[in-house]
Amino acid sequence: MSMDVADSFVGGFSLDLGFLAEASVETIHSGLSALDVCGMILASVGLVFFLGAAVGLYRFPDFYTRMHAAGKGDTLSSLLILLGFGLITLDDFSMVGWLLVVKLLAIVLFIMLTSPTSTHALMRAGFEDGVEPVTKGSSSKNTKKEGES
Amino acid sequence: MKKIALAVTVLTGILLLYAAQDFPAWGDLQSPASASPVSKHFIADTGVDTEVPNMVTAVLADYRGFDTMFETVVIFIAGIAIIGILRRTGADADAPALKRENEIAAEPDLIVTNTVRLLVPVIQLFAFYVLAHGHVSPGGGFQGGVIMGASFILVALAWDLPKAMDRLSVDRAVMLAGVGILIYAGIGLFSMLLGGEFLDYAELSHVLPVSREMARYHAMLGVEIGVAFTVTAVMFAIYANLSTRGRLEGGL
Amino acid sequence: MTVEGFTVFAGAALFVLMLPALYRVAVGPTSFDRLVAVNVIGTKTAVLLVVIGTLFGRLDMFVDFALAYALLNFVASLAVARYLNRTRSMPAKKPAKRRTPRKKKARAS
Amino acid sequence: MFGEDGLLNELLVERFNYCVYVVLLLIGLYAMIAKNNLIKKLIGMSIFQTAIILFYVSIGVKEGGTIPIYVAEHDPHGHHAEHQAHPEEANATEETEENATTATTLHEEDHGHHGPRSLTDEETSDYANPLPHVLMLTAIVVGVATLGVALALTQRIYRAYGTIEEDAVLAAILAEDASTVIPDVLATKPKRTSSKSRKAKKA
Repeated sequence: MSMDVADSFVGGFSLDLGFLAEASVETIHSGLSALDVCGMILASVGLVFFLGAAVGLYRFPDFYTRMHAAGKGDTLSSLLILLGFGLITLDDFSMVGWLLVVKLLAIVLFIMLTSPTSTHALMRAGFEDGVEPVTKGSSSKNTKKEGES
Repeated sequence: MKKIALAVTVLTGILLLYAAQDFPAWGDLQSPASASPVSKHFIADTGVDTEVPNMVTAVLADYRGFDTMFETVVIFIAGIAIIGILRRTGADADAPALKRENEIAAEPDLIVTNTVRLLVPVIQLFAFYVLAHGHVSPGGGFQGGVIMGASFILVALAWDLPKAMDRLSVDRAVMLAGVGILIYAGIGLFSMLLGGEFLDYAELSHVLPVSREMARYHAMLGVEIGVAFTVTAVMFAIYANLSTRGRLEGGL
Repeated sequence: MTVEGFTVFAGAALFVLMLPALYRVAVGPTSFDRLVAVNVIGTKTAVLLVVIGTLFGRLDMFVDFALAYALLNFVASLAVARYLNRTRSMPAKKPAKRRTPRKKKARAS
Repeated sequence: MFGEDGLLNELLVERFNYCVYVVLLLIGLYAMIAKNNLIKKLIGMSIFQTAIILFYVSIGVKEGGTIPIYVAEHDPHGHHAEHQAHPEEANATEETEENATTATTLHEEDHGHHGPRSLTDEETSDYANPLPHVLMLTAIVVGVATLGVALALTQRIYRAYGTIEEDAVLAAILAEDASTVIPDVLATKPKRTSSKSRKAKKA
């Protein structure tokens, strides 16, 4: 039965009972494996990309550029962080680790498909609604006008 | 008015904060809720009683099965009420006045439709996973039903409502919701026929080739399927009626 | 740096970096700006769930939350995008849209 | 002020969850009372519900506890799991002899029981309280149903009065009350007036 298979997966799980305090150093990770380091690097790069997306969202002058920052940076950073944590989880190569990585890959794939799509839909809605982009020489005056048009 | 409201709000806040001092602290192991024998029993004996690892599902569908059944009935009634409130009858039926000004017919967007076409089967598969795996991992009838309903709503969003209604029309949705409740109540009645009490799933072991505990395990799955039917159907019916103001045509 | 420490750091960083997006939700001149920011926050919440799951050591459970959350986030943002696409010049929306840039102007001056 | 027994320590450190819920609840309450727009009132209602949900779930939390799903070793179907877990534990028990002996005795006990056993008090406190979660699961669902009905009613009000501002709706009801000659209006617009007068009677 599939239930039994799933349970046996759970059985191989070495990170049981996440009691944050005492479980942290001794039992789970006595040292950093190569996979851990790879995962941490990936996740860090993802965080840097998200920093870019956040700053862009905060600083850019008009809707389209903000959307640009959000759509690209957000998607890529999500992918990198999820993959990084997938590698961190994989470090004991147990069956449940692989299952988790497959599930994480499903999320990665899902975000990779949906995030650009919703960004596109929003962009189109904004464009058809007449939100005007900033053009050369107009600085930010144009964006302020856009709401009133 | 606003000043009165502010005064009332602040007064309530002061009272609530004053009362909060007597509440148990964060994460207190000895708080009344955690120390009560009921919750201890749920945690300690769910595995023995039902063999379900997910205590929430076990409490929801078994220990508090009666509650959940009428919860499902509440959803069903809400769906019917919404349909009844928004349905256009008599003189209302052909009143055109309520189109929003300058409303445009949205073309289905190519990128969105293709993505949705790709995603909908996966989402429905995930809904089945959440429903069937609800004993072992977080999930269950309500969650699976909502995800399933979301897949239909996604179709209605990407194209328009009629395209989604080809797959699940509102009439059929109401029927499906009723079927879901019938499944739930039917399992309860069946265990009554077998000599137990209403919703006493353990009695099903007389007809199923499993132990009493596993009978409860499997009956919970059946009950969750009923809940998922109702939730799927009602979520879609609510969306269809609310998004088109009862006309059941056009897109969002 | 242990894995635990890095996980906590990543979660905190995600949370802090959501704040600029939250600022955009609060003051974004057009409703589309707000929606983009909400979308970003939703996606990052799914990621944050994975991080929390790693922290608690129950990632096998939290992955399901994250997937469901990402899915519902997609449905929500798509729904709002379609709604705004349908209702172009809805009369009730105009004053609201006009008000926000003015507020911004007042704050700038 | 933030001393061991200070009021602020009690409220903000040990009971911060209640502070969060009170603030959310007040936002919702204020929106429900003071806002004029029916949709905004509904948003307030939604926030209010969220506050209550947060309150209940935060009551169920236990210090150091995990989510209320059995971990592998307490899993009722864990017999398979245990067999798998054995070799790994054997590897892991190089550190201390004591650990190894306790682990083996524990496993022997489990094998003696053959199947699920009820947890001890110690193990019980490792899991969050499932009851608030269940109650809130149903509360969320009922909240969605209530919100749906409320939105439908709002749409209906908009259909009848052309506005969802509470003032305008009330004014329309009052004006109608003052000036209605019921049969006359009934003859011209039967549906509208009937629903209106019903509303008026309620008001």
